[in-house]
Amino acid sequence: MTLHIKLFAVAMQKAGTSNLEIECSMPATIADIKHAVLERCPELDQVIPHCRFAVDDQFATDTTIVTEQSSLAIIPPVSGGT
Amino acid sequence: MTLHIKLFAVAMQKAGTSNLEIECSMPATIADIKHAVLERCPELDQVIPHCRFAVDDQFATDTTIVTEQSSLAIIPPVSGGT
Amino acid sequence: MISITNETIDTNVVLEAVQDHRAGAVVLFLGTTRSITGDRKTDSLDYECYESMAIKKLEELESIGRQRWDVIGVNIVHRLGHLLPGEASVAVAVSSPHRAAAFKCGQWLIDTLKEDVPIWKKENWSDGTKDWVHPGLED
Amino acid sequence: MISITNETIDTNVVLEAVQDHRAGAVVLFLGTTRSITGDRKTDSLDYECYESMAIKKLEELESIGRQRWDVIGVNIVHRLGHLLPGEASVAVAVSSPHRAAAFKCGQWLIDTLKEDVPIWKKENWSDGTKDWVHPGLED
Repeated sequence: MTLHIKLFAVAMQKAGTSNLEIECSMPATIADIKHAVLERCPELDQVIPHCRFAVDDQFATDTTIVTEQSSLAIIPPVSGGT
Repeated sequence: MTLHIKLFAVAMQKAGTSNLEIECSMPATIADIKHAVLERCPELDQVIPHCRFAVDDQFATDTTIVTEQSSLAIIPPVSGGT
Repeated sequence: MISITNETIDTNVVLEAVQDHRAGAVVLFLGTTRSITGDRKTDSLDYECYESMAIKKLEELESIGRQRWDVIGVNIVHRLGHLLPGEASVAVAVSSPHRAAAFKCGQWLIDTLKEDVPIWKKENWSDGTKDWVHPGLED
Repeated sequence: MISITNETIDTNVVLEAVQDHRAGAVVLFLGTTRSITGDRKTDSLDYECYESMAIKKLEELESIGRQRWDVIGVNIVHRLGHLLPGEASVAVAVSSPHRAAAFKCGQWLIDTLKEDVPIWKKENWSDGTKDWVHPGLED
């Protein structure tokens, strides 16, 4: 099915969109999603290893399970606070 | 000779003056001064053990030597900063 | 309390929100951007955030800070949008009965904000180039 | 810079004095007096100091703080005279390139000020009695 992933900062810049659509069979883990993102968007290959993923506004790990209802985002290293 | 000692806060309150005059033979140490203060002003006996003495605006110890030119003060525990 | 704003941060307002008759100590942290980084000059900055998550994370920080330290008021304000160097991008104010708690909590809040709150800064350099800032991610 | 004043402490003025284009962090500490201590209520406070020594000690604190930490601006303001509870009696502001130094220096300055700077506070209790405050010296 189609999943929507929010992108920010350099990830958005490199992908050219703030809302990446990927195809992925459900249920999936974040590791699966990462794989699908890189297939869909190889220009993120230098960025993704430094990013965390967020599921429903919480940081996720590679084994976090994603459902159709999950809100997904890629979180590059943050730089707020200065 | 006559020495003048500045008093503050509870020390001033108990002694009833902000400028205590004591007689003390020179040269003297702070220990000698303390002794002379307590003779002159026994109402400070509960206070003096908790106080530091200052000579020329620096904290002194019992063995600090006082001269005729020294500026002397009794420094009760301080309470600035809140 | 926490907030994300596009307006200039008014430190008086930030401080007033944490003042309390039980508080003997207030610690305020202000984060500003230097105009010089190495030998490059910054003309301006743009901040953006993942808003729903940033708000949740900031609320989580306040909640954990309150559990860990004896604090009374907590106020975290992060500014977004276009800033000039020297303008504050973040203010963290903490009040407490005793100062050690206010210092510790304030420092933990800004340290953790800088690790975990999804806000990003873009440097608009004076040479016309622009760079998103991502600690640990070299372009 | 350091100062002793009879006027209300204006935190904006205190902060402006330490702001600098090289500074990424500003830490401000404000000390205020609680209106309630145990079950007693404070109506007002009077602060006095041994001025020549207080100024020397504050200058010494700034000087040692600057030696120990990489700080840019240091501003210590202590108020004297008659204060109401909740009004700030002291403000310590420190700016630095990196926040850890500003936090550490700021905390050391207020900790040491409270040990070594000859300033004393008198509590004017709501029951009409007055007490000089001398930590460790019970009346």
